[in-house]
Amino acid sequence: MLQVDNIQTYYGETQALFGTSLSVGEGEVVALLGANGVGKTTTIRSILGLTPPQTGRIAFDGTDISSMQTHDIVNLGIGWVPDDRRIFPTLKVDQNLAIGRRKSRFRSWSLDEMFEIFSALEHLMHRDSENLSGGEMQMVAISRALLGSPGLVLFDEPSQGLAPKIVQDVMKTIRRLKAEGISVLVVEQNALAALEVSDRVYVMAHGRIVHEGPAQDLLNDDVLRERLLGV
Amino acid sequence: MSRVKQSRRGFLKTALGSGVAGGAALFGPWKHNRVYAAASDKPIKIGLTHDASGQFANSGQAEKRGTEMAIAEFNEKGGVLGRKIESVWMDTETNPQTGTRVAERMITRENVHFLAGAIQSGTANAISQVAQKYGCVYFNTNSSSPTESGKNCHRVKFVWDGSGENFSLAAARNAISTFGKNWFLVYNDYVWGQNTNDATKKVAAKFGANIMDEVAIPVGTRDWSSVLLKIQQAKPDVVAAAVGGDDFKVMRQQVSDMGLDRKPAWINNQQDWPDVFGLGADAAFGVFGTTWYHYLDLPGVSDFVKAYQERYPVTRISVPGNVTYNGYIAMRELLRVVEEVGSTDNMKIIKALEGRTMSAADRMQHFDAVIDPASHHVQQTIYLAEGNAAPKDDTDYFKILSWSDPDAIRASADDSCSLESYEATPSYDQG
Amino acid sequence: MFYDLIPHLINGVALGLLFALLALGFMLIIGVMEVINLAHGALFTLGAYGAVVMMAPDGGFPYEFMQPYYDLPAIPRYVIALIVGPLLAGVVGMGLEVCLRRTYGADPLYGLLLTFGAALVIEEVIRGIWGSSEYYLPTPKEISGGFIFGDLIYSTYRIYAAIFASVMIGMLWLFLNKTPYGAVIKAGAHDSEMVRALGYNLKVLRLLVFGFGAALAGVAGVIMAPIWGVRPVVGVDAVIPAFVVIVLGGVGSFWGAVSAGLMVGIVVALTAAFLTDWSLLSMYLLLLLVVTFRSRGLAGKASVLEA
Amino acid sequence: MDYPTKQTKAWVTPQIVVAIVLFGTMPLWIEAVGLYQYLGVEVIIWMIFALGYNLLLGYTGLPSFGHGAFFGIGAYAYGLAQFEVWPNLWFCLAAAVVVTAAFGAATALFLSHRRGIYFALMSIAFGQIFFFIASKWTDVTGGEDGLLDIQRLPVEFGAMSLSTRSNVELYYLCFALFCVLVILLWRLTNSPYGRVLRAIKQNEMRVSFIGYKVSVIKWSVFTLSTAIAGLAGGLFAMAQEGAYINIMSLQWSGTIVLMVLIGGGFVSFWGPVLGVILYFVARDVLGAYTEAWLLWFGLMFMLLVMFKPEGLAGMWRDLLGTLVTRKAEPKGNPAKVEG
Amino acid sequence: MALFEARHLHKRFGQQVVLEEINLSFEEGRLSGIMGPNGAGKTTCFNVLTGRYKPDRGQVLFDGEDITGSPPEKIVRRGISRSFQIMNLFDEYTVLDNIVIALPGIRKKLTNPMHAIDADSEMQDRAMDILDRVGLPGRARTNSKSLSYGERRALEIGVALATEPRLLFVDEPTAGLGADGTSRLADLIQSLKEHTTIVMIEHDMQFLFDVADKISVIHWGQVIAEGTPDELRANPWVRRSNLGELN
Amino acid sequence: MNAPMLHVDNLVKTYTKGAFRKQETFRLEADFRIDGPEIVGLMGPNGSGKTTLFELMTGSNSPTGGKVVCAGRNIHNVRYDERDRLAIHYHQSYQVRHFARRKPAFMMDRAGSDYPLIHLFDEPQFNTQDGYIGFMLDFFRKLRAENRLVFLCVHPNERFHLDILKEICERFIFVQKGTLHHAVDFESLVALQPVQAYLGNLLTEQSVLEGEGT
Repeated sequence: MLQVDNIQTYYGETQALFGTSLSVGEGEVVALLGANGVGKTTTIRSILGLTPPQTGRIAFDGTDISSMQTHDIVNLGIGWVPDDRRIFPTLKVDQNLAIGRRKSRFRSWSLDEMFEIFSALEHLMHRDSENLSGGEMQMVAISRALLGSPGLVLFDEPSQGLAPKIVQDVMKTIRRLKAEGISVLVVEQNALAALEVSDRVYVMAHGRIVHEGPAQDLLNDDVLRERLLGV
Repeated sequence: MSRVKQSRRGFLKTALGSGVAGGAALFGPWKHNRVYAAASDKPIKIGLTHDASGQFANSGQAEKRGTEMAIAEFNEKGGVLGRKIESVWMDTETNPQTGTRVAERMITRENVHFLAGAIQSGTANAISQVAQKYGCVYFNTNSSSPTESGKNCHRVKFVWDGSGENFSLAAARNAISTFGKNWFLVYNDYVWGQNTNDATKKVAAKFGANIMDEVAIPVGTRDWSSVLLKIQQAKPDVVAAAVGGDDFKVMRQQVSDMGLDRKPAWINNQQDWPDVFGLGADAAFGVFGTTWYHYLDLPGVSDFVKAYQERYPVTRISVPGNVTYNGYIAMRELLRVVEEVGSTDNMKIIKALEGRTMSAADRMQHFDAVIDPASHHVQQTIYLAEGNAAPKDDTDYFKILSWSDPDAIRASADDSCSLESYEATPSYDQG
Repeated sequence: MFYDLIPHLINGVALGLLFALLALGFMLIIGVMEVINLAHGALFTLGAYGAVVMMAPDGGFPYEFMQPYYDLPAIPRYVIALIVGPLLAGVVGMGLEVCLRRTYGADPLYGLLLTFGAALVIEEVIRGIWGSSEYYLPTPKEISGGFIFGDLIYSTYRIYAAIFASVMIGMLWLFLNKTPYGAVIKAGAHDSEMVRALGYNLKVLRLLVFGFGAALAGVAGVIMAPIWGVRPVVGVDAVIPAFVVIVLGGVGSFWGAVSAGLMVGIVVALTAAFLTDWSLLSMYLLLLLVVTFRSRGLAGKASVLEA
Repeated sequence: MDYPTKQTKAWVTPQIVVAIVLFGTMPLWIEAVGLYQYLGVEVIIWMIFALGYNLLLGYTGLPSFGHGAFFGIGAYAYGLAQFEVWPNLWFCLAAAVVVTAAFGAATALFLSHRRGIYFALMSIAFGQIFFFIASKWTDVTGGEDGLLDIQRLPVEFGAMSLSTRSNVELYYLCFALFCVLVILLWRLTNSPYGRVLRAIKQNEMRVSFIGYKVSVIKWSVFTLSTAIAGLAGGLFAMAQEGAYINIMSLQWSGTIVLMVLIGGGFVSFWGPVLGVILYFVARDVLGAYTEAWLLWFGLMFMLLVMFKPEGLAGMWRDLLGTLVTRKAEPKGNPAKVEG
Repeated sequence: MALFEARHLHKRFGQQVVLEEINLSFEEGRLSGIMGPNGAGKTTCFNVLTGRYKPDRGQVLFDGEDITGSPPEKIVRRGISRSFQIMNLFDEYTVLDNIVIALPGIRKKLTNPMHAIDADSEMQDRAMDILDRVGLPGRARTNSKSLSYGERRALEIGVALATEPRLLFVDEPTAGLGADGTSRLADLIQSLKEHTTIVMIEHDMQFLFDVADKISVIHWGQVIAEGTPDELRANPWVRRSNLGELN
Repeated sequence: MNAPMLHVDNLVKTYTKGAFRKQETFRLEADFRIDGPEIVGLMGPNGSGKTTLFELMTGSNSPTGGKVVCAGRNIHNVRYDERDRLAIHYHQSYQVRHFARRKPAFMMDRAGSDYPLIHLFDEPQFNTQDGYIGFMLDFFRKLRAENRLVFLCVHPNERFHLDILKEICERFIFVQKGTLHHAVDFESLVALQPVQAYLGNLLTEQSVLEGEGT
């Protein structure tokens, strides 16, 4: 579904990725872990074409997207939940969701399904986005991404600011996505929660992938986990 | 009726043509009307300094038509002194700085024999300074600031239009007795407006008017509402306006919008034909002055109109007005003088022009006109007019009320003129 | 004294609404594109000329083809003029946006310079097609003439124009706040990257927004034409107040622009009433005063302008 | 956008010599190429104005859109000094410079802590303020009419007195001042001060972090550039024997930006000179063929802004560059637009 | 007494408190490090210390003198210089000119319009010395824009050094450098450390632990921990993290 | 005198909708006092009113009824820009909400303090991979030692989050649908029924997916 091949990405002249490679299969959930500032978010931005890689290749759903425009990439069916949520504060919640709605060749989601996942969402619809709490924003951000009928969802810190119960809802949603054949790449601080829902895991350091393997292995191998993730 | 339509259609045709050809009409070569004579004699070259852009673009083009018409008529008759007359025109952009450069170029590069054309006094001043420096005779055809033939007069400059003061004198006398003593003055804040306003004030005071207020309006004022509200509140009997060009058009539109066109009587100094044409008789409200009108009941007028229409079948302004008239008469007189003195030498021409009398019949006016030798100002008949309630056709906006003898309305500003001596004026003859 | 002031205040409000109308398109373009569009005035003029063609039989269109059209009553023609003028400005505006693309991301100075050049070009093209002389935009009888209340007469057209401007301001507000298109524009102004990441083509969005802003300039042109007259250079009279209103109101603030428009209108009207000569200067003095103390204008947020 | 990296300590460079020879002989050949002496006078005065303006735009990166106002103030100051105080050339020119610089210095107080577009916008506002004051203050400026009958005062050196009445005579006065100014500006731009100006354009913040008080330097360069505008304005008042308001309008303030940019003021000391020549010659020659010459000029300007903001001088450099690199190794094209 | 001291610095932007309470002191001849998570206020802190922003409250002392709120140019003239995280070079200038313009000797001749910089061999030599120190001697005549990223980082420090500081602030020098670049930079910093007092902000904890003598941890606009690298490393959570383990 | 450090006195905040027929959509009630320095753990589901409570305590949001008194000062009578000298809210920048200001600042009291008495840490990032947690915990303790009141608001999403809370907090507040539940220690906290629902199966250390996964 997603194939990232040895990409190097710069912010202006600052290099952030030094040859990162990873892949996400169809219906696969992949976790991307690592400390702050190692390039996880940059990887996601590169996939989305927001900071296009200077070298290397990215393919999604059989299409080479490394030199495509962001909107074209996204319209192929990629959803994004940014780490800082990026809810438009000048719009109402329902407008924020409506703006993310689009069709693709993948499964489309209805607003009611979103209410099912986040029961609190229904009551937020007419609120000013500016006045949401952090967790509420996160729900909107996730719903917005799903309403875009993605075949691959890029989650950047989805559990940030969410209550445990809601985090479980999110994780369940990720499972559900997987069950419906939708791929997920998840960047998480809560490594354990992420590992539990993931099939495979990558660990990054200094703009490179330093570990790759089945998530289960890392969950089971306490020593390795402690060394890589500190938990 | 049909005449107007025909010309309008003609105009639209060119507009279409220019539209289709990407505005080809405009991008064409600069208009050198070269009419090369069979004779080997060098043509007489006249520099036309009419505005084609800026505040007075419209009037500038109208006077250009008059001037070129006179030149063409002479050429058709075989020219002057057996020489063809050639004209070269440059846009002075209603801008003194451009005026200076154009005049310099005309004299030093194009080697013109004479210069003609101006609407705005600032530009006219700039041109006449350059002309005086070289001694080139310059006809200020339509700039009517009293200072043109007053403190800014020059030996080489001849002023063909009636001055603001002439018009004030003509209009103001009757207005006080007819409309009332409470006057409100508005004027454009530049030399023509200021001086004209001063003249109006003087005349009004002389006849016992009470000046309630006077308001200077910056040139280029687009919004008159505040001033008009002020007038509404002051409730004057008479508003005397010395406002020119585009500003006047805008003002007139807003005056009639605000319903002020009937209540106070408006005395407008002068309404130039290009500023009125196309707006209808409604726009010509109040009382105003002019030097000529195409329905004057005088011999020759209708022939002149016909000649104009034959020559300019496609222009937007279908009948000649005062501006075109001034351009035409001035150029005709210049060429006649050249013929008479048999030379293009500036001193000979100047001396021939000074004090020259032009008969009323020849000028299609009611009184004889004379070029004042002390100020170079053409003293001529001034007509008083108002909007025509019963027009003959849709060009008949004016109803001529009366005409004044030049002697009765002589401008006192002309007295402040002191011309350069003949000796101080360089001799100039392009041969 | 105060009684005397009232008509001037009302006039100021009417004027202010028109200034605000003038500034709206300008504001939209700065908000989304971060471009100071000095060609706003030229687009304004273009709108006015577009309307002249639809209203005045001598407006430069081939009369023969159009004769049946000109036989239509004034009101439908006026409505058509209100559409055609802005449309013309909008289309040219989109062309300009295509040129502007090269300057995005660079120093905003280049956008300013480019639109300055574009203003020059558009003005010359207008001169080429319509000539330098003034046109007059006829208006339907229903909205011209004087309007009497009490012992005061006010121009009906101005009342119409002020109401029209308020309606436009209101409609634009509704458009921006209540429609999905408005939502995308607002979102784009706030965070263009996220808008791209939601699958919107930023190029197309910018093109449309610029066209829309230009069309708003055209609307203002049509509305102001009967008041200001129609000349190739009239745009300068439009772009300067628009820019004053925007800087005064604060870049990117809708109500900032509207209230700054009203403020400028009232100040200009009051100075015109008492110190006529200085009325146009008052606008700049107001600007200087405000910007000296509040460098982001009345309601402005941090923006590219401070770069 | 680079000025040449080649460094100099010379007072007079080959380019200056070429300029002096070229412009020094101009009255001899200008008519032969179909132009006229007055145009030469106008060109050289505008070159002075443009060189001074480029200190702001090209060197310091401050796009003033109100500089025409200072040009106009210089012209009025010259005229008024002549009418009201002392009709002496040096005195009147000095008055033009000093008065304009005083206005410039006061304006710069408001502008010196601003940058980029905000600077441009505020400079528009100031330009308009001066424009309106000049147009309203009729007693002093003659309002819309302008100051008339300004004299071309003779050049006086003790007992010697040279006339400037004719265009050629006036041209040589302007030329002499132009030469002095070119050499002084050349040195100034190659002095620490000039280097700091260019550094401010490149990175204002860093300049303050290497120990320079940026706002004072910006204030001083603005004032200096207005002083030169004042000199040019004074000369212009002589040339047209009058001082008129139009020159102070936004349109003309924009025109000087246009000239300097087209010429390549961003990358070259000589850019403004090229730009002025191009503008005036285009106006006169193109203007002879089409009334809409400004349309073509405006289009050219747009294309330059889009594709080659380095202007004529930048193209010239690229041309030289390709000639040189044909021999040496190929070089990347740094044409990308940058602040 | 410490060479540089910051007491009770407080800074807010509008409603937002960015520095709550900063107390720092740097000893002469030492390399002090400042670290903290993203958005902790490190760079703002740096900007207040080096005069870009004025603190709302508190005091900055340098060599016993109060320099609180002095503008950057005054602070630089007193002998405090800084490099930037985002490159702040003069891109139109050659490498040498970037250095030359920063020399105090040139600054003192600012008001002499006839001073020819390029004929001033003393200044040229001094600039070459600095290029030597940052390892760019061969690149003097190169346009700074065409340097490699690592070289530009070095030049960034070189420009700061050119002002002849007694105290050098370095802002995230490793940003955007790969492993090679980082180790080369570590060498450069080590060599500079011998002549100059250095304060360095660094995101890369590991790098800082290697070169610093003392480290202050900043979070929520205040110093939440301070100590030598060894003291900090003793914290159980630090030991638990993957610090020093990866790569 | 010895006013309590924090007295949340009959605080009520309601949100309504509808311009004419007002309908209450949310109601928060709080009434408690904390006399001395302490580290208080605060939890609650999203939308329960935690953020509103923080805003009320720091004075950025105004209450419908009741008051918040910090060390004897009613925080809503203190100048806007000095309220954070009494109680400061450390949050992610995207959580800033804007509120209207009704009273001009010069009519209000000064804070009389340079350094905040109450520190509210809203979801600090506990990332195990970069090692800052240790410094952060030390800092909380240091504040406590300097006689400050510390609120620590965390969504415990991993087991170690609970460990941290248990280790460091002296008392707990749990917010649920606008109602505050107080607990004097960790055990009594997790004994609360709503807390168990909130934590889901984190306590039982089962899979986050309630056993359906893995």
